[in-house]
Amino acid sequence: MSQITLPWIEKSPETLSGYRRKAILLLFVLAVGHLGIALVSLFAFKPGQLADWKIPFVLALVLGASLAGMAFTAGAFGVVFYRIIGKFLRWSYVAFALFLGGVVGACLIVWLHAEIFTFIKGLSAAEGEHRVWLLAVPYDHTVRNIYAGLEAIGVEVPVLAYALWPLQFEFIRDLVALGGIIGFISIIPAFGIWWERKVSARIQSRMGPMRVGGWHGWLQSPADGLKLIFKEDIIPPEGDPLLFRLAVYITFVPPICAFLALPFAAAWVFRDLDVALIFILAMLGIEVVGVILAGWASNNKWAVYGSMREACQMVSYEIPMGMSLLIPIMMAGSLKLTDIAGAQAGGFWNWFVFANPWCFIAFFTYYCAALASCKRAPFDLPESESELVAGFLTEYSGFRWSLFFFGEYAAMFIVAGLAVILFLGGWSSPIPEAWINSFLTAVGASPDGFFGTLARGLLAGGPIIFVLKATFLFYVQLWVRWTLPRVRIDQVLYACVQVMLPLVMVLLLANTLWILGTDHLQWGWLNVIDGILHWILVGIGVIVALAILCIALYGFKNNKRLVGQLAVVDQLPGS
Amino acid sequence: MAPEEIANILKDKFGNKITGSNFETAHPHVLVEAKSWLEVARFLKEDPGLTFNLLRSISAVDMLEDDELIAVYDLCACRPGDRETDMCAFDEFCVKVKVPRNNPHIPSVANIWSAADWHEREAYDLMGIVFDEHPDSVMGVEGRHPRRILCPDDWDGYPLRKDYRFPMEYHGIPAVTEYEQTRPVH
Amino acid sequence: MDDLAFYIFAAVSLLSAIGIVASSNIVRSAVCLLGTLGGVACLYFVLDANLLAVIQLIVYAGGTLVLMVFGIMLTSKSPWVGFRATRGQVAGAVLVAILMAVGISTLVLTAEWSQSANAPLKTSPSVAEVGEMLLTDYLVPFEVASVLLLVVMIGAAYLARTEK
Amino acid sequence: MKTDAVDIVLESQPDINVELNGSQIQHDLPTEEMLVNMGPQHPATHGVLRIVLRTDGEMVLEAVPHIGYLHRCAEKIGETVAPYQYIPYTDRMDYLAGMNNNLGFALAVEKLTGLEQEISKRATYIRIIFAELNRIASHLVAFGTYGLDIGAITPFLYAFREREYILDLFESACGARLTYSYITIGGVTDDLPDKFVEICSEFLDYFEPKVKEYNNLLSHNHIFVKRTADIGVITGEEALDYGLTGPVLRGSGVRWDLRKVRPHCSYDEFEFDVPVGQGLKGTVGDCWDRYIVRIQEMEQSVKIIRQALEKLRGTEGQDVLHKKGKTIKLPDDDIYFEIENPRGQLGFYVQGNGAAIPARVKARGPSFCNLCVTDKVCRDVLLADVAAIIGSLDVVMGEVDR
Repeated sequence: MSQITLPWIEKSPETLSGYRRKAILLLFVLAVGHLGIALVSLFAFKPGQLADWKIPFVLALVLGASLAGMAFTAGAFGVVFYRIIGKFLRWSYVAFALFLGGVVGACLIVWLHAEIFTFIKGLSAAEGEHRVWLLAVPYDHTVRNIYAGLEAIGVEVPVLAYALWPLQFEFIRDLVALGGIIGFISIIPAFGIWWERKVSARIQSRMGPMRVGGWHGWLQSPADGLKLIFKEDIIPPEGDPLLFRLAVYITFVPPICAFLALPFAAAWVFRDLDVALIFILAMLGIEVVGVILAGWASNNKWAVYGSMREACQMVSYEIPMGMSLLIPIMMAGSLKLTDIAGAQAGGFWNWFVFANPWCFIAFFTYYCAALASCKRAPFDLPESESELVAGFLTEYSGFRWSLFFFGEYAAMFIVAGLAVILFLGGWSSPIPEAWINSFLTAVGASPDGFFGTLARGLLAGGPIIFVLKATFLFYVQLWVRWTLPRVRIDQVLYACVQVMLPLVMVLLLANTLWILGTDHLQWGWLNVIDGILHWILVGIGVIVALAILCIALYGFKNNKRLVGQLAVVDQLPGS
Repeated sequence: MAPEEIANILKDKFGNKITGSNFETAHPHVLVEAKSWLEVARFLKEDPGLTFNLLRSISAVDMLEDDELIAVYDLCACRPGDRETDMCAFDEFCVKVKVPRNNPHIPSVANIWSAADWHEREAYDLMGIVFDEHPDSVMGVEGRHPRRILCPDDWDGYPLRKDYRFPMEYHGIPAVTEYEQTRPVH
Repeated sequence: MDDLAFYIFAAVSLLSAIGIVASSNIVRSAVCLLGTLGGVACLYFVLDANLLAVIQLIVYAGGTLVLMVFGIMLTSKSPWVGFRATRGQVAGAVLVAILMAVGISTLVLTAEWSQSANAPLKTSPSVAEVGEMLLTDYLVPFEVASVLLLVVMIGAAYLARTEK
Repeated sequence: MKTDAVDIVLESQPDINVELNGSQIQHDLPTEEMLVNMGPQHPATHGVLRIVLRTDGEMVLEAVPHIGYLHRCAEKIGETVAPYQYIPYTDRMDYLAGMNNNLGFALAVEKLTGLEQEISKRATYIRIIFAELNRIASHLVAFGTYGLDIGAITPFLYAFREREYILDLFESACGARLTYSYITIGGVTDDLPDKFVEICSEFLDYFEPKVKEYNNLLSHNHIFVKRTADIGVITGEEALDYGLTGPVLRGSGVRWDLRKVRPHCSYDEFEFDVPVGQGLKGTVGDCWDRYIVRIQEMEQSVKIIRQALEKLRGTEGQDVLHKKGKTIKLPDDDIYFEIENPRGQLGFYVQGNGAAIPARVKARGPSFCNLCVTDKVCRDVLLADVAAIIGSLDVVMGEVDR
């Protein structure tokens, strides 16, 4: 057994600090050099000196140099202050801060692109005159125009003009928005996996990950990802290597595509498709193809079992899922998700889930079917570890394996988000905006002032509310998974074909007739019954919410007792 | 029921097919000759007075100095009580069947007690007693024998026999360390 | 930009279409088919026909899925088992291909393209319009299609039933 | 699908394709059967059990267990060491119930040599306490892993949380947490540590309500009941025929427990019930019955331990280890002795020839006998049911292969 020796391990401490000093010096020199290049190239070219077609290259140089400079600076700081950074990481609640910051940041990026375009348009003095072609793309605003506009409002910063110039192209703005979405999607699995491990640990009276990153192991997911990247990449030689590789992407990309049509709030959506709902369903459907390919290309019997189960389950559960979704669509009269969510604004009693009994039941049928189509427990048959080893994932390892989980967690968030938009009022707050306004006025704050706007942004609805609601439904998926045993394949199909499908059909028919009676024919007696049932359902909703809150508080207060410490166990001589 | 009574019942029924008995021991038993063991076994199981319905164990013993192998059948009678809540009644009995070492053949009782299936396979595998008409038999060099259960199918010899020598290698895999190869095998 | 997208997606569709024919493995063919159909769906997106594109995805993705399942179930030996066409099958395929080529070229050549190129396209119909048209002007074809699907479902259920 | 391992199976064990006389499913389409190798590395087989399944889609037509992957020549070793030296080897048979294995072998040897009359009362009660504690620990593992087999992961952690305390108790008494060698020929190796009685009774107070928690969490869970009720039904006669013992036999409704019907180790002084399967959720003898019998037995064990702790009160100062334990010579005689292990009846056949070393030691592991029913029960069931059935038999491969 040969031992791996690292050169700096054998050195004396003095030499080690010498190495460190050299590294710091090198990093600082590189950082200063790159930042210098960036600054020089920016200030060397005043607006008007440079031909427009050269701008992209200059920008690339500037951007690259400054990014590299920043990276080197950060590296140098890391080397110098590693102890302090470690302490900071250990003592802070960085995980939640990062998650929330990431959510807000990603949302902002998605949303800003529209605002910036309006801003640039406002800046440009001579709009439409300079239709010059660059890279076969027409553009309206030259840097000189933008700089003139900036000068007009008193901002004489040439750098800003350069930075704003590319944002007039829709393509560039879409790229920025895509960056935001992909950032958000990569936060979801990282946070979701860590959170699932913490939730499961809590349910099982354990601690879960506690080491990596200090506070409750919040860096566990990145650490796992790093480990998975370095693991051996195994491709079964008897399988089909091409499809084996392709399957990962077919599973991983569609859920990300689905995010393009998922609105986080009224304007916070990449593309507000009028067929957004069907688009998302189609994307979730394509994901299955990847799973089947994965099973097939592995050339493993367990994997084929897993993918066949997935095919069975997905094909049958898409029907009740789609049919449950028809009910809120019918209520809103649109397939556009922003319209559907907009129709439920103004207090939680307007949410479709409480609208009538049919919608109420449809919410649960949708959620069950969504669990099944996301292959989450108790419907996790395609990868049921006690029967099929790991199902279609049996032969996968390393980073490919983790990409499947990226897809799975993204899909989990999407079905939760869909449920929120269609049944739980989307991004609208449970409290009507008017109440918040009057409350703000009552406490003496202006609704349009800084704090007033902040309060309204947080409470009166928006992407944060949406993400919180979706995260709660995401949490319910975890909760169910760690509580229930797994059903059997025949029971899964029985539940779909013999129970859920007839039920959903009845719901659909009943809801149609109900809407006909209440909205179109205006039958008075039916409207009275509708009102009574509506408030009963609202009452049920309130009671359930309060019950969950009480249980959570009880668990929080009786922390120790839930863990079940045996008081005397430390007195045993052996322990 | 005391073992003597059971032995008397058997002797009345089968006469000199019961070749001996010993009750002055920690393990009272009767000896049955190999070729009539099947009918004795069936009687033990099906006689309404005996109903030994639970075959607990078949222990194979190698008596090297007597040049014989013994199969020890430990039986147990589990008779349900009169009422649902009553414990079952317990009764135990032991039968030994002796066979010569060079040609050990005993009729299989796996059709009487299904439990005997794996026990007989184990006894064949480790001690080399051939149970004729065993339901899970394969064709070997010296005729049909039960399939091996713990050792691989192509294993040589019967490890629990007193004169067994551990093989030096198995399919090219050295089965003993170099130290053990040079040491005299006890 | 749209032109670029068009060429990319058209290339994807065509290359996948060649892949369907060229591959001797049924599952690989199915994957190529998925590529073709997906490419066509993307072309619809480029043309702003969102509903059509989405329907294409949801219907044909499901269709490909079922095809793949059948492929696996009927040739469940190994990913490397391929199939070879007999001479008669090749001849039939060539005949069908020639007929289709002739038909499509005739259509393309005789169509009045100039009209649609000059006149601005009507903005793509919204889902609501499509729905209204289906339930008013095209009610009969719509219902006929529904009845056909119902018949197919009953027939499939009958075929799949275990003989007792 | 091409898999080399199964091809080898086909060549070396031709009888796997034996025609079944049992129910043949009528097909309207010709389907192909597939051989699937479940194990020796498979999460549901609890170790290195290998089951070759002949499947038609999700249906399992035949399941043939193959064992021997953990064969460690325990019986051959028994012919080379003295009985007290063999005690550690018994630990490693059923490694989840080491105390009971120690007890079984110690009792067999003591009975053979006539030492059993000279064991002090205190040693006997200590033995009973530890055997019953280990029964609880073993059933906890059975309960937890059965949840895992059905797909519920949380009960496993609950079970291990409680088992940890039992292991702490064991560790305080003998220093080991898995392979104890605590109960030995002539008694137990050491007297109880200080305050053991108090801590043990505190543990029992803590543990008793937990059983209700398990029932709420798993036993009466609708999905769990649907997965286990009416699955893998073994009738009482079949169970006896196949030589099944322990909770598997009692799950089939046979009221049979060696601690009651032929008490060893002065179990006759104790008051406890023998739970049997009653078919509450389905048929008598299904997986659920076998499972619930284990849960109920844990409660009974708590009852026994409480009484034993009570009886321990007047016995302080008695010698817990007989001096002759290590120097004993075995007479020219043999014995077969069984005790009630958590998994069933553990029997030891010991033959002496006048020397200190036995001429033959044979262990009859309950798991070995319980496993042989797999072939019979796993016919025409679904793939997921195989996991449920194997789990409900609760086999420990260390004991099957010895």
